[in-house]
Amino acid sequence: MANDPKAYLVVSVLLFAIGMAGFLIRKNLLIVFLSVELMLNAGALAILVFARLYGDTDGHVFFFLILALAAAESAVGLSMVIALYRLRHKLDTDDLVELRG
Amino acid sequence: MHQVFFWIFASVAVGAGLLAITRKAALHCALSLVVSFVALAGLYFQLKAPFPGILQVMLYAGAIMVLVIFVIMFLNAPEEDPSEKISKPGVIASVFLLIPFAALLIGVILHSNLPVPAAVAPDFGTVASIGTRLFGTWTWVFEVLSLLLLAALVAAVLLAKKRLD
Amino acid sequence: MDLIYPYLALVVAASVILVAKFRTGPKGFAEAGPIAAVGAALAFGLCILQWGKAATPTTGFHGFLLIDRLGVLASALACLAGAVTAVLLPHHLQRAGKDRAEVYVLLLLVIAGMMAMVQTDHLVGAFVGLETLSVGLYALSAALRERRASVEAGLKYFLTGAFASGILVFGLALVYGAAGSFSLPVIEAKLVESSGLALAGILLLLVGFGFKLSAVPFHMWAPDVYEGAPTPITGFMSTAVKVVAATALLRVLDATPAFSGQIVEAVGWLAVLTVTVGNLSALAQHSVKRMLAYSSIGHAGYLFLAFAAFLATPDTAGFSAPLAAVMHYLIAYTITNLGAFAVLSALETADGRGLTFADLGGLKSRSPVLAFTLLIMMLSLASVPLTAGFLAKWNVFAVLVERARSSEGPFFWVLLVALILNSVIGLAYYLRVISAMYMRPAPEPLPATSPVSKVVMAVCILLVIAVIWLGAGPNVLGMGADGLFSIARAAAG
Amino acid sequence: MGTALSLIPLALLAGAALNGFFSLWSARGRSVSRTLVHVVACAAPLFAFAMAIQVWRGLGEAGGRITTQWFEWIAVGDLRIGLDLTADALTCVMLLVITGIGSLIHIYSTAYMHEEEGFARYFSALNLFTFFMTILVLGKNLAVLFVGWEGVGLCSYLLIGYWWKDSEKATAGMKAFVVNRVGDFGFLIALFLLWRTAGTLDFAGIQAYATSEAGRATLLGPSGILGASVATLIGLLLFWGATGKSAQIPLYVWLPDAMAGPTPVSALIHAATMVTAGVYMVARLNFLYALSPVAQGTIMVVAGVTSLFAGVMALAQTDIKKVLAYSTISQIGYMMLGVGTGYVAAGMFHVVTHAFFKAALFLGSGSVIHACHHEQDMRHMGGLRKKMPWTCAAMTLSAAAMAGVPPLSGFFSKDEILWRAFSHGTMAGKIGWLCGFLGALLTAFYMFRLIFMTFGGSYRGHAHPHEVPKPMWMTQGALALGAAIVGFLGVPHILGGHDIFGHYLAPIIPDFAQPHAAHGEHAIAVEWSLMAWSVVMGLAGISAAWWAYVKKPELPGRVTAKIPKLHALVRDKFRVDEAYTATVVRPTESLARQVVLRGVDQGLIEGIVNGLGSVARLLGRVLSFGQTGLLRGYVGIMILGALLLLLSVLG
Repeated sequence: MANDPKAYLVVSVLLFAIGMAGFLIRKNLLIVFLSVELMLNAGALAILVFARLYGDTDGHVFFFLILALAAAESAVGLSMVIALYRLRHKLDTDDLVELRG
Repeated sequence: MHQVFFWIFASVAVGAGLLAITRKAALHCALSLVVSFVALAGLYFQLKAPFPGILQVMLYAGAIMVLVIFVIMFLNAPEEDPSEKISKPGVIASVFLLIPFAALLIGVILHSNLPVPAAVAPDFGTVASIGTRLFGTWTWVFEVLSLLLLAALVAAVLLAKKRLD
Repeated sequence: MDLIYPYLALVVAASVILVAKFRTGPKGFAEAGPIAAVGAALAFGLCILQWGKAATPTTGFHGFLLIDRLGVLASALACLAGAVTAVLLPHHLQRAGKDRAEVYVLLLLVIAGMMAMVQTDHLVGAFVGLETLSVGLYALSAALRERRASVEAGLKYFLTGAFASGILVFGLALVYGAAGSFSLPVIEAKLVESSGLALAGILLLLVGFGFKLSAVPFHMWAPDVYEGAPTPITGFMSTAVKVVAATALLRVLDATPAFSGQIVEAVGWLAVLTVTVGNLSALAQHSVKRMLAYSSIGHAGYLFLAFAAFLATPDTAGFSAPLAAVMHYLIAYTITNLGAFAVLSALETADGRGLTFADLGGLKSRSPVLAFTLLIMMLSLASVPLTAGFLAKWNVFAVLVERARSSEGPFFWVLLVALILNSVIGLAYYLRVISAMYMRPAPEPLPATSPVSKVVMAVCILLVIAVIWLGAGPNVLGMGADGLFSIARAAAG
Repeated sequence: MGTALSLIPLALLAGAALNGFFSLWSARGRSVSRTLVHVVACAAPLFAFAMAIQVWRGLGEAGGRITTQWFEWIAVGDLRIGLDLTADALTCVMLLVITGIGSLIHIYSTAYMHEEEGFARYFSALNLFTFFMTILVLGKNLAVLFVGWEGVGLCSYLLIGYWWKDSEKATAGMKAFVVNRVGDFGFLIALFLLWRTAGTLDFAGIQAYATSEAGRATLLGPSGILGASVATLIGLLLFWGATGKSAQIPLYVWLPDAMAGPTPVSALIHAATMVTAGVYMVARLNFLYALSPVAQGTIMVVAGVTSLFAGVMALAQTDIKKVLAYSTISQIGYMMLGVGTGYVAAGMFHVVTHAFFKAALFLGSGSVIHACHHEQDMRHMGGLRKKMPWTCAAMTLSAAAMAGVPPLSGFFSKDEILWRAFSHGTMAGKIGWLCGFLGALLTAFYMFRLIFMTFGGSYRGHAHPHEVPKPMWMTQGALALGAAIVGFLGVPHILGGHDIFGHYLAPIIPDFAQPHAAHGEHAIAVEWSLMAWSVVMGLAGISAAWWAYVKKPELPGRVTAKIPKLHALVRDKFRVDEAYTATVVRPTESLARQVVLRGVDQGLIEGIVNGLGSVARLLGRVLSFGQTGLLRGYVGIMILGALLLLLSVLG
């Protein structure tokens, strides 16, 4: 690894923060959903960096698990989005305010 | 050379990531994210993790994101949707919360004593090594993971099937 | 192989339902509920059978599966909660006009995920278990997908939960970076001195688990989701999830003693915030279900108070009193809250409108058994003496007093005062339920409830007996007021 | 003997359970025989009374203490608390009062509640209450006492709210419960302090600790709070709890409202037994109070002021039960004053005599209310002497006993208290005595005001009063007879008596000594003159009442007209409720109370609901800050929390 591993980690933190920002600035459910993927990938990148540092394959296995998790979450999340769309024909998080107080 | 590729991949990943949450149309966002993920795959290759890199391109950018894009194209109404707008208070909150947050984490990382990168075995990051590990020592986690995927499958059926009852 | 019998019971039951559902097709499959209940009850029994052997922890699957008493106890509670939920669900779904066998499959898988989460000392093992239960619960919250509230609850839970998962993954990454392994024993051996990277990682893990435990300020989702989800599922979420999340968090905290001193105050303040916000908000609610949602946040706060004591207690050989207090509290709280939600779910009307306090009016004559059950459960939640809840809170109190006296500074006295004041506040809103049932006239017109099945009644009565016996009963067959403590103590050993 | 001890509470519990079952039965629409319910309800306390007598008689040969262990109840670390019962002389006194007078009140209730619906539920709660009361006095340790303490509170709450259709009554129950919780708060802290200090909650253990050298040193040592010693701190916190249960200043406010319950309930709970729980507790822990003159002094002053203050408020009430309610507060003040002096036999004696005459008065007032068709205002009574001769006789006798007319019981018990307070040798003792002494005048006045307004003159109401059924007048007669003669148990030495009661309790009082020994012969002279003075005050009060309400009935009206403001102030109970609203209720209690109230009904406690409603709404707003349903807000708060967490720990 020619670069300082810390540089990779900084990239990972930046992606993580961008993912979080997506939650704060967007109302579209699907884009919020994309932000989750961004956050997960940030974590995955950090793990791969550390796996490289320690020469440890466990990190790679965990990456595989994150991938599977992302797939599972997208399946559930998208079907919920569809269920909502059937009811409301809207994909706006600001519309999810029936429960509050 | 390595250095140059790192900067290219890193800036593309971050830049496309930023676009992914700021573009107006959901479809554009998703496509930006795919770009970001491909750039990330490049970083993974640099980290001597070829198999995760391939998975990233094939499964993440390829399969999962395609699913998302499908849904976006199915559901998104063609006309301008107010939900596409960016929330101003959200931007302000992001600036005030996330810049310190990121700075804090970056500070922690920069001040940490990371180990010197270990010399790695030649099969590090290959399908064989990961597969052996996953189906060798990590069988239990793999079993639980299969429950997770089954649960996701059943959940998708429960939620999205049109005529269930 | 015998280590995974409880899992087998759950998975086999789930498979049976799935296959049978395929065969019956759109006609529906009415036996799904009973099968799921039997499966969960069987898993509960198998966990109990493991108790004796688990005195000496055994591992399987290359060390990924760990059978110790802490994990067995938490698993048993999760199975118990699941079995009760499976009994309550058919009534609830039928009233909504739905017959959804998939719900039971998910429930069983969620329980299996919960067990996997606590029966391991590997962070990734716990994480995958956590995600299994999360994914299942997102869908269960939205199970009544024709109801806007249910779908909204599911989506809110999903989005905030995915956010918390992201934080958890990043925290795992940082801890991995500091220790070079995901295995808790290795982490404990490696992280002998504090490092910023590991500390940040542990804090992010705390946020992730705090989310599942609905600790303030990571609790915002909880009232909405609890209100919108089908009531039996809410009962399940507010009990089983807390049990396993608390147990897993305890394992993490236990493996990082080098950081205890640094995070104890933060955890303590989280606890104070959680009890106060939970209890005060509960005061202001109109809906009983939402009130119970806030009450469960308050109870998470009591758990966090015990966590603070746990962190401040020097690591010694033998059992840890705060850990025992947490487990004791979880047992009592699980049984009590399940009882409360059982009554709530039995009383709900077909339109899914939330129950208000007025709807409870005159319940004592409309349904004496349900009223009495709710009375006992409210007393136990308010930790009135002679109930299980009293002993549990007494235990938390005792460990805090112990800490307050042996530590420098007033910090634990502050926690103690928070505990006492909030217990007094708590009484006010639990009493409100009792007064509605026993003092107020029935609402006009009477809400249209459907008749409650005998099985649900029997479950209510059993839970009442359990609450009283665990709070005041003699130690028979290892259970009872004293037995409960020895169980918690053994689990903490 | 241990069996008899266990049977006392168990019999009552069985009665409660049986009647509870009947109640459920009848709620299902099935008919339940009234006679059966009555037999069960009365048999339980009567049987308990028989067992109590047996325990009392067996006490001597058992060495003054009978103990029985049920099972280990709490085992938390080094703290092991058994559900154990014990009886000594003090317990026996309480037991006999609770079960004896309790039995009579149960019998009275069978007639009084004759027309009511849900009588099985009523008797179930009444039995349960008696059960908890016996647990309270039988507890071998403070934890068991606390179980009884909470239990009686709960039953009181159920019984006050017995007529739950009447929202005001339901609220009164709630008020009693909430005010008591405020007291319990202090009690619980004291409990934990005591446990941490002495390492045990057993009375015997605490006593052994308090008398050991090391324990004494710790208890007398500084507690670190406002310079008080540990014993003072614990003592004051316990007394805080006692003010709640025993209706002393400042937590007395619930008792007058609690009179909303059925009258026999008032007689049993709010006169004879539960309200004396605080007195019993202080007496039980007298060895602890002996170590803290500050706590003792506080008790004497608070108790003395309470007795005077409540007496003044009783003066201006027109509701017959309210008069009795305030008089109860005042009399408990005397009891507290008695136990506060350290010579607990004085206070306990008043507990006994008061149980008789106050129960008789309450039952009598119940009979009057019953006869006048639920009229409680004395201005619409009068002339009942001829219509209800038995009730009149019983009430007059009891009132005389309470007013301290010799040789009725109240004379001996009150006199003993005042004398002990006077000769306590402290400023607090003197203040307590002065208040109590002035209170004696008031007692006599307001009691006979009640008697004259109710039974004297001619009838001013519209009902057709008649004598009450036999079980009712006979029980109140029995109690009045008791009120007349029970005083002879405590005839002091200077009157040629032997103070049987005092000697009976001697084993539980560490320094049982007559002040004569300390003060010499002139103390006897003091005792004589105090006694005479009290008698004069009592008679003066009675005469004043006679003069004002019989001789010149127009006088009170003239006085009222002359000093309207003062009278209004007194009638409005010194506006204490209002003051509470402004000071205590709002900041502390309001949260709890308001929601309780809102849950029960709107607009129940006069004038405060609106104010408190907005407080709770405001609070709800503040706390649901951000609970807007908006996902972005939720995530934002999570991020903020995570950021603060990281900053606080890493920073």
